[in-house]
Amino acid sequence: MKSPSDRTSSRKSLPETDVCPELASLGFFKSQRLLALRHRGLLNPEEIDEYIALGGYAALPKALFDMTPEEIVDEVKTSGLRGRGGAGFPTGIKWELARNAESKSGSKYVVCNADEGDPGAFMDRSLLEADPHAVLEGMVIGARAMGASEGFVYVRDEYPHAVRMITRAIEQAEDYGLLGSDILGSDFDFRVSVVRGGGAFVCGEETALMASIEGREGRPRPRPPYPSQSGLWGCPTNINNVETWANIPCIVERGGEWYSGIGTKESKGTKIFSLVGKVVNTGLIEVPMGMTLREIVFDIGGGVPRGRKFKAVQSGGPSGGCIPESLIDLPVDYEELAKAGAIMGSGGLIVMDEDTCMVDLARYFVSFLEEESCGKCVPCREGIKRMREILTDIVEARGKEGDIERLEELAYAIKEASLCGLGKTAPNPVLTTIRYFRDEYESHVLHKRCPAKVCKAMIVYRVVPERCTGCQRCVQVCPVNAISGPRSQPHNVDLDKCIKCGACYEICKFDAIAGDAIYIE
Amino acid sequence: MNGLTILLGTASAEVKAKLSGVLQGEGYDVDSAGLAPDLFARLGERTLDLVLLSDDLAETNVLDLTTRIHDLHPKLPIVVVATEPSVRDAVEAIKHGAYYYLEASIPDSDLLDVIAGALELELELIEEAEHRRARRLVSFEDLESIEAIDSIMRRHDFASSRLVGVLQDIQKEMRYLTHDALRHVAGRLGIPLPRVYSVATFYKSFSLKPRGRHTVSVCLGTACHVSGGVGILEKLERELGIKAGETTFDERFSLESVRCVGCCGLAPVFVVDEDFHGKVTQEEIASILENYE
Amino acid sequence: MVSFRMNRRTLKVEDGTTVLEAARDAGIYIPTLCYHPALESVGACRLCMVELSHRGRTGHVAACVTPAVDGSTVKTDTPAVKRIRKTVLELLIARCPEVAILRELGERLGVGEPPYPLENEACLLCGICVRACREIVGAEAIGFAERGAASEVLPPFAVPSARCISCGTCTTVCPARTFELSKVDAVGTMHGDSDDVRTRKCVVCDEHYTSS
Amino acid sequence: MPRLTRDGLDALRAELRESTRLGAPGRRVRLTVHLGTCGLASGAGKVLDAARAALEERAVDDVVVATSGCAGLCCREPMATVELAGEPPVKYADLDEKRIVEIIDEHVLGGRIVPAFVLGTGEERRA
Repeated sequence: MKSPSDRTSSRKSLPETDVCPELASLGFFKSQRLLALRHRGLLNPEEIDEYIALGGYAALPKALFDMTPEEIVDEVKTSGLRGRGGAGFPTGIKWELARNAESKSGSKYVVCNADEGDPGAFMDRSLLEADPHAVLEGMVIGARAMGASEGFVYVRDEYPHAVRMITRAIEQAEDYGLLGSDILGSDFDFRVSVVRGGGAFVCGEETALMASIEGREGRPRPRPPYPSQSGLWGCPTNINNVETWANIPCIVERGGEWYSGIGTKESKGTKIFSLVGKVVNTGLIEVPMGMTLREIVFDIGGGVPRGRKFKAVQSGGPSGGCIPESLIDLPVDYEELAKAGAIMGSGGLIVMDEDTCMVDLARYFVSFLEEESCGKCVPCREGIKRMREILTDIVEARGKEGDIERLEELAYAIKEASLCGLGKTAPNPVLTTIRYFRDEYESHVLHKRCPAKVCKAMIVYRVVPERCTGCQRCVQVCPVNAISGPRSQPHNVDLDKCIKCGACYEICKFDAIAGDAIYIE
Repeated sequence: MNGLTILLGTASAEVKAKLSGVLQGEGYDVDSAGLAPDLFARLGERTLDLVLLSDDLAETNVLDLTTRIHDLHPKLPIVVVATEPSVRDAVEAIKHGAYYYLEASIPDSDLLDVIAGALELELELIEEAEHRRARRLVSFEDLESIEAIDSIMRRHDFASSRLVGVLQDIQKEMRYLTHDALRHVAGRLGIPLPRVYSVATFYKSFSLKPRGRHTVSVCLGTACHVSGGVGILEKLERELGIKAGETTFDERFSLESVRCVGCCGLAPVFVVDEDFHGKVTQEEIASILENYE
Repeated sequence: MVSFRMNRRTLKVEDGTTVLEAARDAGIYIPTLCYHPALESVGACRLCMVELSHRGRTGHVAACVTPAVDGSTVKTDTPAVKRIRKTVLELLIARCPEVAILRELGERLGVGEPPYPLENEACLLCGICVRACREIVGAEAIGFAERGAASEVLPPFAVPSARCISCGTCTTVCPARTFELSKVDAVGTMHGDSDDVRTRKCVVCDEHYTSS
Repeated sequence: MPRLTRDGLDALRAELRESTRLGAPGRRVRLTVHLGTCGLASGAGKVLDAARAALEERAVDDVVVATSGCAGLCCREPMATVELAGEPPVKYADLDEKRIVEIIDEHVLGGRIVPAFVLGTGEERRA
């Protein structure tokens, strides 16, 4: 196996160059800089040998033999790396707190948070599946820096493939003596086990996650005490996200100085985003901090498919917000996203086109959070429920004047008074959609119209007689026989029977010959 | 037979016949002794679950006997049956280590209630009692599942902190969590049952209701939501004739919505067991389902 | 010792004293529901929110779980604090419109009819009973089931628990008076109407005292 | 495998680099099928099976069939990379069982790239 640089230098021109473009020149790949994803596509995650051959586990001996724990912490501080799980707390400072914390029992723990909860984000899954040893190597280095002897990877049970990969990686690393006692003959002991989540979004929150590892229901508790002082079983505990851990070997190997040369003033390094939704190129991208949304959506993502109009990007999942087209030149880093009312979150970027109803989207996120609230504190449990009721009324054409203000009032109390991060950020999707798309809310509330033609209560499906070829495909897919008409003649939708499932619209829209003969008004 | 043995200490043939009849009728195995030495011999030679002492044993004070048995086997419940009851004796018997003191004339049903209660306290720990009760309540076939559950817990070193993992593995093996399974786990891991119940109802991946052979999970993550995931879910509901969270009558499919399966690049997505189906349309759903028997 | 400002006064308290305890000692009113002096505080009801400023940062915290910090400033009655408490109390009243203590608090805080459809729950989900049963009684017979808005306080499987000793502690600590304990014959009825606990008679005094 | 020391790890790395180098005996071509969850959902498992079967059928013994995690571009899954010793890797997209066999016959065995299915050639940019 050659190193990446060898491969590039050995390139020779192929006769087909004009037909076969270079990967690195393609829009999707051109602006990406792979760091956490440095081994993407190159290694078999089931073979530790491939990771080692590619230069893996090179940072570990350096951290074990050539650096003191303080020097490791300093290196991470110098790098400017911030937590990739969402809040963006400086990783080096977090490590320093855990390193300096005293443990009554002598134990300290490190945890890899792979409870990737944000719908629309899947970089943690992908990293664990594709490069589990990078995450493990980062954890061993962190454990050495903080003086921890035990670690946990807390991963969603919905990710069976990722669970298999990380479990296997741990076994192989143990066989090689890269985990366990006396690692590489250094006297340093560290063990890692996998804990599978039980299906609760709130367990991404640190105190809830720890409760879950301890075998209890994942209800957050107030902080202080912070996990760095009193975490798992009352011992100092450091929790970092998968992507954060995967960055560590690079920082140790190439230096914090080098790392801090990438990115913006306050946000260093690269960030992985999952670019999904109404965008041509969907996938995982890794770009330097500070790249604008325009570059991400249009240059890398290739813009919105089928000639639809770009409307907004949702960033940060249920805790994040919607960034409208007017802010498309926003450089993406922690600070700029926060200013726009969104958050970096774990890096989900969901592109919306004109067919997305922002009120429906807000209701979607609020219903999601209502189901995922642990129910412990009143503003989150009762407040989000009330928000969902109001938003449901609005999308089902029962909105009334004052609803928008009521949502804002609830949002204020939920944001200020909730116990944990879930509640404190829960109103963000509602607040940002009100902030940037207030006219859409007003249209729903005052005129009972859904401009994006999504809210079922306000739309009807009709056939355009001029475009209908009478192919009968919609007649066949209609589950309630609401569409009728003889072959080769324009069909008709019986509005009394129609349940607005959209099956006819779906099938007609993708039919190259007929075009959009079913439309929504 | 319920697998539990009671040692009956009485010199009276009448009492012996009456109590043995009642106990055996309830499924207990009854052994008896008429003299103190015999009683202690029995105590030494077999595993007992409870001692029922009548105060008619010759030459022996029932209170002293209680103390001696209690000292030897502090966890063995002792119930004293008094032919001549008195409040003072009752108090003394309890002080000497008896679990209960009752009148010989007590109705059979009350006697059985007391014994059932005593057996739960056999190991003093209520958790253990719950574990025992789970063992007692299950039928023969279920004893096999108890073994299976035990072997799952063994894989987790019987560590109470591994509760979530234990329940996940039980659910994977048995498709859902029975009340008995939860009781058994609580007893074995030494976790109060209410905590086990809280955990089992808090996490959405657990089901306390029977589930189908295949689980159909429709992703309703954001990318799937904006790409028609709800339409896919509704189509599946119509196709299977059940709502999300329900199981088909033939127990072939359970349908559920999940918050995000992390396969957003292929939205809309649904998952059958561990098979991901991406970029699906309502039209192809029926043919996908056909692959699962 | 910790010295900090509360409203316009300077308070000196022992290390580890919470803002709420400090306020109570100083006679400054902060409303609470899920707080109980004999139990571990969990910060669930969020009625005790106050404004805390420390080292140039200002935010809202729950007084019952926040230790007083030296040199900080706490304000218990800013317009923002009142606004938060109003919404929180309205949410609670809408959930449990029949619970007297909420109406009393409403009168004190000037909160009237909530602007939401009324439900008719008896339980505030403050968790005091659950904590009392665990921390004081040690029986741990009841716990939270489900989560979010579906949360409930229940014995396992919503059937009488062998762990319940029918002591009635939960009924006396409940701020909403959700629980009742009546002893009729061999049945002690607790916990609304959902959980009948059979009790056993004491052979000496003939009183029902514990679950069977 | 014995537990490694620092020197042992360095030696192992050097040994592995040599033994897994393309061009070494039995390692003329590396065919990597990218198997993330997205890839699997799009049928990458079937593509891998088809590739293995085709190579077996043709009794080829100098091709290393490998797998990797996600290749990043979910919408173009399943993807595979063909790397001939001494040449830049070629990434193919939108594959199915039939296309991978065609790629094996043309590119892996014949050395001729199949432009119709090519996503791009060469490496991704790494930081």
